[in-house]
Amino acid sequence: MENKHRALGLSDQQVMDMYYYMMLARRVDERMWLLNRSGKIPFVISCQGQEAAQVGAAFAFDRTKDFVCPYYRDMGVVAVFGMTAKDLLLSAFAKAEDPNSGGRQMPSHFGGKKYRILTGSSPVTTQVPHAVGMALAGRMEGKDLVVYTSFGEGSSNQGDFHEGANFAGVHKLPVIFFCENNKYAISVPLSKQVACESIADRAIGYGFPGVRVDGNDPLEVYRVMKEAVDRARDGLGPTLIEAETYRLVPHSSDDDDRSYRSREEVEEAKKKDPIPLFAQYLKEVGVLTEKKEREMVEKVMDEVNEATVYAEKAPYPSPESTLLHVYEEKQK
Amino acid sequence: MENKHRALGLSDQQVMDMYYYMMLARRVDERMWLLNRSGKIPFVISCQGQEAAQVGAAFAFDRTKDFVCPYYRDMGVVAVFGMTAKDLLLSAFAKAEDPNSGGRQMPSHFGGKKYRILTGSSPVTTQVPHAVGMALAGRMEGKDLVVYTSFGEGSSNQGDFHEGANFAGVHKLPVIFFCENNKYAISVPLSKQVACESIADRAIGYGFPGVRVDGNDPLEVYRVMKEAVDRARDGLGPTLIEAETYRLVPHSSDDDDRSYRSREEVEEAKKKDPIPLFAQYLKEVGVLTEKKEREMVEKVMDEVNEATVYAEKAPYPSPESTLLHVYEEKQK
Amino acid sequence: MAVISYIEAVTQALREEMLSDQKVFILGEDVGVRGGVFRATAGLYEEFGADRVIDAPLAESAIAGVAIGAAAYGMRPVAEMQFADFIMTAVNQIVNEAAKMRYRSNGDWNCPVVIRAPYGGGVHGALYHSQSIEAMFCHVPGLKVVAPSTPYDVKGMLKSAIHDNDPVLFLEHKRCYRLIKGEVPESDYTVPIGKADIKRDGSDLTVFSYGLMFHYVMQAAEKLALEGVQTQVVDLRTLYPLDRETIIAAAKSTGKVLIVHEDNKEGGLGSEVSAVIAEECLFDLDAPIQRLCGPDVPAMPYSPPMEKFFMLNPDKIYQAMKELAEF
Amino acid sequence: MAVISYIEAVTQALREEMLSDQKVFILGEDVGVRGGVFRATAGLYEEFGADRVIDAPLAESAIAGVAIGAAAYGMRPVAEMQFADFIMTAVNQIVNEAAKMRYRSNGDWNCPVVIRAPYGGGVHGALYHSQSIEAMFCHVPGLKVVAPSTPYDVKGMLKSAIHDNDPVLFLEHKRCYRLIKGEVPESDYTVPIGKADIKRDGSDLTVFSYGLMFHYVMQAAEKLALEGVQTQVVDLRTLYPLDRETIIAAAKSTGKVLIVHEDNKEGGLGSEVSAVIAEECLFDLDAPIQRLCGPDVPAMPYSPPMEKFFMLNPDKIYQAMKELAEF
Ligand SMILES: Cc1ncc(C[n+]2csc(CCOP(=O)(O)OP(=O)(O)O)c2C)c(N)n1
Ligand SMILES: Cc1ncc(C[n+]2csc(CCOP(=O)(O)OP(=O)(O)O)c2C)c(N)n1
Ligand SMILES: [Mg+2]
Ligand SMILES: [Mg+2]
Repeated sequence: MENKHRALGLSDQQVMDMYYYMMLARRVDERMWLLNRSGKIPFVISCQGQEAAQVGAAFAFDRTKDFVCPYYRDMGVVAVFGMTAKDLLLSAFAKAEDPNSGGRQMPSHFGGKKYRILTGSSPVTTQVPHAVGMALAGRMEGKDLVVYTSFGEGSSNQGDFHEGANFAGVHKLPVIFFCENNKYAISVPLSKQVACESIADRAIGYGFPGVRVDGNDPLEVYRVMKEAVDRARDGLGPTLIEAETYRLVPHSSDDDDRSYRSREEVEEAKKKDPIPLFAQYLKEVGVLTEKKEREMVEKVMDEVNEATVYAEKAPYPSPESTLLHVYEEKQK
Repeated sequence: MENKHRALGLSDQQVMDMYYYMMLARRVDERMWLLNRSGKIPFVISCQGQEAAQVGAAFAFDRTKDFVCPYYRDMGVVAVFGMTAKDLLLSAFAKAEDPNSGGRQMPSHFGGKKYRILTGSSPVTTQVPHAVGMALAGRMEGKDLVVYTSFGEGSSNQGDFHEGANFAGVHKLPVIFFCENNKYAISVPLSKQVACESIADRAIGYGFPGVRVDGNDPLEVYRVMKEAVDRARDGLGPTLIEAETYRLVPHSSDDDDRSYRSREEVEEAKKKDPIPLFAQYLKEVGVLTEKKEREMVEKVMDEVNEATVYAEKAPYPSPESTLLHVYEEKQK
Repeated sequence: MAVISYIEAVTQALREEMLSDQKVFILGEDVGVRGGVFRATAGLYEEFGADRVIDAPLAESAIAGVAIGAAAYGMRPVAEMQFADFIMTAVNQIVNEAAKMRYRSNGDWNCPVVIRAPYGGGVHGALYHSQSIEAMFCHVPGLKVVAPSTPYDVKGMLKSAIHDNDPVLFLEHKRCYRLIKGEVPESDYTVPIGKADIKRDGSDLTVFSYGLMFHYVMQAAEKLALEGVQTQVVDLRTLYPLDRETIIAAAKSTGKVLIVHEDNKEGGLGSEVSAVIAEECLFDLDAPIQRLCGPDVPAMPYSPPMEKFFMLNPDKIYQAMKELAEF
Repeated sequence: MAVISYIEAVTQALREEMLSDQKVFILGEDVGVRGGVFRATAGLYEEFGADRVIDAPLAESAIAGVAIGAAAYGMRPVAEMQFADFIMTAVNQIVNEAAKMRYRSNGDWNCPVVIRAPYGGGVHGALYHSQSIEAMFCHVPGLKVVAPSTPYDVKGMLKSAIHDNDPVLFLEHKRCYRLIKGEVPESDYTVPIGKADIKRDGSDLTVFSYGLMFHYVMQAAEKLALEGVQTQVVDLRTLYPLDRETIIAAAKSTGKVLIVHEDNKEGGLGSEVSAVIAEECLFDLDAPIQRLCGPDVPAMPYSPPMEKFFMLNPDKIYQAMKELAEF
């Protein structure tokens, strides 16, 4: 087995970290489904199946100076940028301490200045022009920061994707457009969303490179993303990267995916579940052992359990706090 | 000199008609500037320089069954579809009889059911999804109609262009997207609008062909457009065609183009003015003679003069008619 | 008469209109195979096929714009916005195109499109799946805005909207979908657009409302009746253009007016209702015109105590009605 | 004090703020080399360069969205919509993003963006270059909407808007650009957002207005004064959130209220002004609350007799004021 990660300049510790974040995202996500199904939280929307793409991508950024404008599935990305199991579960339970929104937004509407994550909303791809604006601002200020933004393949049909990408292309801004193509937009399959061969093909219309990559391989994603980030930091402008993935669970806790895709198809996709695949790679190159794996699973489960207990017990925001933060609260 | 038009299946009469429509559009346009500069009409927006692209394109359609959703410069297109000098001048003078809008809209906001021209507005590219909707409707009704829609290169950056083109691509609808690339969007040059090599490159992102053509050659435009229309009528879906043109006059009567482009550049472009170029071709292949040309100029000028006199004298809409046509007027 | 739910009324109206007119078709996100995320179009894809129940790409401006083009051609498209909150990306098509086509063409073209949008909160939908968006569109001449509150009105008004030769924004309160049930005749019927409906008679005060809040108002009115106070309840139903005649007559008849809506107060629909009354029957009033509305915050939060704080309920409404009655 | 035009006030405010704060920059269509189609940014490209006066690609949602991203980062972008009519394609970015960023992040992020938009008619602009778009945004908590009418207020409020830590929609009446001139101090000053301004005192009736109509109201008030009727004229200036205190006090002081705006009546800004008064000081009124507004048609036509019919003018306003005074 060839050691891919060293060739990419990633240390053993770094790939173990990658594996940790992938697992953390998966376990938090699974926990949220459990809590939902037992009636404890009203809503979940998942990252399951897309963790490799997300974590591989996030690792190519500099967490001390870059910004991310993620979409709702990006639990892997925000975990890498610092969001903890506790943060995520506080958000799932809509508690006051939730750093994303103080319980105001649905879970997975990520945001947190301290983590360099821009606050996001639900209408898809609105974050794309925001990312472009942050990149523009960074360049104006002479910073060498790069901005990450992501969206689904269905969402790449929105006007805001087009307008934002074009602006970035014209101004050669340091922003990476990351399309997580999981083949479905809720029930609508790729073939009814787009007629192009690949979402990456859209980049040519904006005058920058488009790259397609296997989203089940975090190292491949890291590789193409790193190249793009380096290019961006060198002033060479944006890149559109399309990661081919699959959403392993229904669209959200309100969805029933049996109405639009066969169980066989889902089972087939599970065979390419990136988490066991990456574990297998790590074992093959001798970085991961059974023991280390057990320890890591335990550590992650401890974090998730603690976070669940903490978040469940944590206080709600006060009803009257509904009235706060409409405008800047002026000292009176 | 090679006879290009016969090879394309165009008769001598047809190319003479093309020349007529090009000249008609130019002369009406020039008249409107004169009227504007003498204070008789408040506004003009021009087709000058783009007549070859427009007339060549329009000739590829079937005026008895196709629809057009033009943009404001398309005087050549609407002329081919039946709009007369009188119609156009009635609109310029904002008179009641104006078939476009009864004087309600600025000139060049074309529309007329009898001419199969959908009513248009000012916000750019809103007509693109409309054209797609008409094509969808036509197919639902089992008609073999094709829909033409056009826009400037700057406008191809609007979300509605992207969303409309994508919808048409997915549903393989019979609609042709015609981009009249005249190098400027008001003052903003192409290089500040897009970073792609060619607007036609955007088609790949929608899964249909994109073609670039010399917009100063009506026969070339006709050729690629005819091919696209035939494909569309055969059920093979949309095409994006980019015609390279140049706007020979300011953006509109409110613009002063000296602030953003040199006189040398404009003079250079005038050397490729498609109207004399086409006249030269027609003479070289022996279709046009000096005499015929004089006759045609006279005929066109008579039409324009008559139309001007008629339109200037024609009555305005009544003030109270402002209140009509908000909703269907119900028989009471 | 059969008792059906609010959302069944939507589905039935769509199905019957599709059966009776080939020109009626549906487009939107997930409306086909999935039958809509709320299941409003359940079964229609199976019955009418992919050509008449179109799963559109994820792009609201195109959904509206394509529907507008098809409507101008002569079809009767019914476009769905998956959540009303996402209609914002289609505002230009709706306001500048659909609503102005007839006017700008001097009556040459028209645009018989229906745009359905589930709005409103109380469903843990948070800031972006709970919005009341009506006020934005209740100022757009050329467009009609309706928001029925009962299955009977939903079915009858959706049919009227589809028959209408002008664009209609059809707002469905998503909390009502399965909560509200009601009788609907077996036979074909329509309910006219443009007419408010006095759904409860009373001589002590008049309450204007619509959507989910209408039902809360009715509950509060029943409670108040036990105390001998009789409330007249007007279901506005059509929000734009408003039925001025019914509003003025109702306000005059009791002299005490309360307007209740879930949406924020400032600039909400209640302001126009109030202004009509203040202009036309000020001297018939025995009390200031009251509005009871959502607070002026961007939208309702997700966290249960905050959502509850935001939302009106029968108790809060009862209090306001009682105070007004005692004024 | 220097006398400058309304549009010079815009340019001066932009220039001074760009000089004093490196974080202020401009983006929009044709704002650079061309200095704006109205020339509001004339000279700024030459003075501050292409990096701070950005000719953006033709896409309003991106112009708004990019500005929002830059503002969240900490810059102070001033985005221009070439005509207010075209803001419709950016509604989602303005309403769902800029206005909700602070709220949805629980105060973690904020969005100090200014969006300038020339609105209003009387310039042969027809349906799509004449619109009054304020009502659509005067119902959006988190956003501030201002529409000054004098050069003094334009300059002072545009500076306040740029200093504001929340998003501000800054509406400039395009007919005022060169028509209206006024005194402006040489020294630096600001005019607060949120305060209406009583620009004329009078005890017989109160007229609320803004923008071009404010000037027409002033003319009508002068004429009426010759007949001995004294009109109090309130320039609303900030349209959202409204200055309720000033509105209520002014309405009480005369007991007769007329609201005048160019925009359509139903659902226009006047309805909220009226509703506030009907709620807070009904018993202080001596006459019904009147609104004098544009007709409820999609937008003003191009043809001169129709544009004239649509637009209010000092005469029409004088008539309405006189009738109210005599009530
Ligand atoms: C503007 C807008 N329209 C509709 C929705 C509802 N919606 C949420 S997610 C989604 C599908 C998104 O699909 P895709 O972009 O492929 O991302 P995925 O969920 O598959 O990761 C839809 C339609 C939305 N959030 N925003
Ligand atoms: C949505 C929208 N934004 C802005 C404008 C103002 N505007 C009118 S034409 C124009 C430039 C269009 O350039 P292009 O698309 O290249 O077409 P051209 O005029 O060059 O033919 C602009 C900015 C508009 N009409 N619509
Ligand atoms: Mg997807
Ligand atoms: Mg151009």
